[in-house]
Amino acid sequence: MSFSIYDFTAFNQAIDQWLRSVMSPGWALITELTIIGLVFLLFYALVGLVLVYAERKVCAFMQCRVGPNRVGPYGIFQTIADFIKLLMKELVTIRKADKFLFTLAPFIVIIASFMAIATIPFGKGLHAIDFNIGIFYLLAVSSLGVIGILLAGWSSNNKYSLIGAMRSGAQIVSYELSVGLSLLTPCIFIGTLQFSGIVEAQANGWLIFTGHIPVVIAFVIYMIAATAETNRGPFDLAEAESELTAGFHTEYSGIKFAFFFLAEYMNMFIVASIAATVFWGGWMPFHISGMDGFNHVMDFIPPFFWFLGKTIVIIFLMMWFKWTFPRLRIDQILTLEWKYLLPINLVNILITAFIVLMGWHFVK
Amino acid sequence: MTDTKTPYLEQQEYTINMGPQHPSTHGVLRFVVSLKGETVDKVEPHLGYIHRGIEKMSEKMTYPQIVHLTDRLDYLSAHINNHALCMTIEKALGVEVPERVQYIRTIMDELNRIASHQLWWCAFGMDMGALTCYFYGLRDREKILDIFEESCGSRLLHSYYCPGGLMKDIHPNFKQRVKDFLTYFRKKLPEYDTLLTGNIIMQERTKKIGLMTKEDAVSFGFTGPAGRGSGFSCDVRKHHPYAAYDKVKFTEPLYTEGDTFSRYKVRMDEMWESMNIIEQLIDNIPDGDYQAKMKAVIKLPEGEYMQRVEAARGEFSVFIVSTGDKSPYRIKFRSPNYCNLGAVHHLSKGFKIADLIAIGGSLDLVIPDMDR
Amino acid sequence: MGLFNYLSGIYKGVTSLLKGMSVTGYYFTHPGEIVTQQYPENRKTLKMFDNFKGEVTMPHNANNEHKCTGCGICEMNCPNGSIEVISKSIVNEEGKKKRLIDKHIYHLDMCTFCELCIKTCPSNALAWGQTFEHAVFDRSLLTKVLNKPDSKLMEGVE
Amino acid sequence: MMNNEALKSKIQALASDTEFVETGQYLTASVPYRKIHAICKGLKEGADTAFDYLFNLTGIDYLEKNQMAVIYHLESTEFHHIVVLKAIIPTRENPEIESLCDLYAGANFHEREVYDFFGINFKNHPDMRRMFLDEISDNIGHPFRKDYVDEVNIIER
Repeated sequence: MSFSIYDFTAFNQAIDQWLRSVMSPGWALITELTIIGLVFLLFYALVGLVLVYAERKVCAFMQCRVGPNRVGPYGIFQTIADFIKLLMKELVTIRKADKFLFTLAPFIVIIASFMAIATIPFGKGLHAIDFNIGIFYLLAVSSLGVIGILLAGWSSNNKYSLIGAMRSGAQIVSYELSVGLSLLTPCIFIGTLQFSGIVEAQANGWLIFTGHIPVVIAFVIYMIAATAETNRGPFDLAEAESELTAGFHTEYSGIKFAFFFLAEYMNMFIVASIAATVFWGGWMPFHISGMDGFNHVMDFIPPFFWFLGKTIVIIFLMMWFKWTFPRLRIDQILTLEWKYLLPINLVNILITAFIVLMGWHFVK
Repeated sequence: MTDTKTPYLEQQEYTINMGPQHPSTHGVLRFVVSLKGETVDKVEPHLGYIHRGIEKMSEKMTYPQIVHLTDRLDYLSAHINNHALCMTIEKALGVEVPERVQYIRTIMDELNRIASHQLWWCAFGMDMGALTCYFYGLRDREKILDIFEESCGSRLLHSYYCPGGLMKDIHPNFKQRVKDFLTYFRKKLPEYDTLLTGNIIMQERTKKIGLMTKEDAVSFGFTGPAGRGSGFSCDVRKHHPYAAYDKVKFTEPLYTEGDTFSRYKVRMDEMWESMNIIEQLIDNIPDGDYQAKMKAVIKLPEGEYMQRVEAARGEFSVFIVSTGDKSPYRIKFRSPNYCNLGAVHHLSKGFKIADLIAIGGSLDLVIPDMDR
Repeated sequence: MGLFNYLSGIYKGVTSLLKGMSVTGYYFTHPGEIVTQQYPENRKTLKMFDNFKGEVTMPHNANNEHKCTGCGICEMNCPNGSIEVISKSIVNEEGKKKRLIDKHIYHLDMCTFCELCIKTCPSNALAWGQTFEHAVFDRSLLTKVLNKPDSKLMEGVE
Repeated sequence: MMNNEALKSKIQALASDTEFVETGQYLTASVPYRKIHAICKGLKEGADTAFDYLFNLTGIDYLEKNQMAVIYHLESTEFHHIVVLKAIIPTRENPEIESLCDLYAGANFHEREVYDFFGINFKNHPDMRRMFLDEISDNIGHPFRKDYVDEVNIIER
């Protein structure tokens, strides 16, 4: 494989060996965990800031505006300014709110998204942990966030929040199905749940190109379901600012609100990166089998940028959805899931299984 | 017979206060909504948060002074409100308004109607969650506001009409600007349809929601685009023409479904109709005075006077009881929003809370018009 | 038939969504359509329309003369008491008593821009000013005296 | 479309002691206030009158004559003729008149407004509460009456 120059496995192992040589294995592990945690925390904050800025600019351009342009050149420091503002704001607590749960809720939301980010491979060997049940773990962890939302809605002692939280609960529990089933289609093709395996299997062509129509259908369903899972428009019923003022985070302010806000963007990043990894080959460069010259040129672009590029395209798609469509109603959301996405998904999986049984697929 | 009762709220019910500060009541309107799950059971509007007592204030003011207060009723159809009051006074005095004034007033009214419907469209889109609509609508409305600003001097509260004519003549650029706007907006209006009208989510959200039969619409006095969406032919311009409306050809869009979507469609069609009306008039504005001769102090002869006009939201009428003084003994503004609001409970009972927002959006409520 | 309807419904729905996305996509890729005005920066080029109702002013000519006779018609016509005319009586050279304006006070904070004062002024002494940046930190700054200090009545205005 | 004479005779048939004023724009009928519901019912249900659209309802306070009045503007959506009914209540102390809510659903809000501002009580109204001033504490009176005094908020010039 020619992209070995960007292989981080050796680099990671070198760090590991050096750490083990200077301290006991237990301390080495703790140090490694701390480093990884810090790196992810930094990455987390950075991605949050960039995505908020990007969302503002994208929606501004779609709406014939220029967007933030006062703080720094082209307004690039706007989100930092906003973040400082949020840090300095008073934390309002409601008198009759359940104080403990009220404070706990944003942490659950943010921890869920933080845990999910661990499995995502940013490059070869560049992931925190490579479970052999990667996708399963991810689905399990990412659905934890709904607990935070439910808690937030319940503990705020606000009727709008409660309605928002209940909507969110119904919605996420339903769409969890579609996300899982649509991710199964590529898993059937590839035959593994491990992220590194999924990426490696797409070396000769991304799944969306090699995986017949079922993968395309699965991708579309995944995009819809993932948008719904992250509570983004047109599925932002939990917030629904024109109906429920701000839904489950109506009563939150300051840094607690910032947590919800950040978690929303991180969730968006996570679902986009899963889509990029599973359907678009993750960090795998764009290869056309048989054209070696072209493939070599593609290999020189670092896999990290491939990964980010794909993720950004998918995030842009999600932003495009949000800023174009009106919001659905709660019963319509459930209708869409149970009457359209789920049956299509099941049929799709059957077809996929049939294709794999007959050996018609390209992926080995 | 319709259940006209606005029921008292009972203690055990799950009620939420929608308003007075709520993103989609478009002002300080307060709905106390009783819910069964997500389903709306009762809606009870509470008004009076910005009641300014304009009718009472007017009893101490001279007639020309009242004109500027009518702006502040339905501020999105300020010209039309001015028109109603000025026509009432003119009719009471028996003043013949110059032809030029009639034409200009008609054009201004229609421009105002388009501007109002544009704002309604973008606010409706926003209520439905499509925020981008808001900016497209406002962008196009800006062009009309520029026309207003050039001729009338202000963008929202114009006070451009006065009893007997206009405050000042139109700006020389007026005709050209209006024509430019018409060509511009004829291109942009189909875009509205592509973005929102045709959208499957929007259609699913609005069709068969907020139903109102024709009989109920008549009984409620449910006028304007909202009434016409139920098949209630209530266009004052058609049935009791005023100004230059008898000189133009236009159709009254009527839909019989009576749901939110038909109310939406009526307004979209009305924008086209308004453009047609303006197009027929803009080249034929006759020369002449912009003001009929009026006395310095206007005193209406004793009696009762009424003038009905078609404002952007429905039938607006001014009712003046005069005792021969220089200020009215009693003045009453029949505001379309107030009457349409009376039907909100009837419209939204049994639908979801999200539908209540859509229904409110389709009525295009302007709160200062209710809280006169 | 049911299946056909189901599928055609999906097809129609998706195409309608794509059409909507094409509109926003068009504007995203055409930055020339941006209509935002960069307000404080464009102050130099920003010109209000001729008829713009910014504030009521009393035009003075080069000799510091205005046309206001102090008759008080504007004060009478103002619907909300934004105008106070304080006039004084002086005795001119011929020994006649004459009413002259002392202070023409205009409360911009109360003005509703109804234009009645300007329209009814018998000597056309008032006019619209074009300024629109009225924001101040103290409300009392919005109370203005329209006639300039030591200004006189223009010749030939009664 | 019925002309004024025909309308007059129709109303006369419903209430004989009706006075008519025809100088204004519309035919105005001063009807006895006790019969207002019967008259409106007759006018609404009559096949050739069909006044099914109440487009305005106003209260008036005649302080000098010690009277209150409620003015009804009726239109027929079928024939587009208009009649103005004026019901004069000969008292200012607890004036009372029949509600038209069962005939015209739109009368509900109009009557609540009149009740709020003029203190005219509408009998048989399903929900006779204040419309605009219900958030304010009681006993603030009825501000649109001519003798209403509010030293704080009403400044006489």
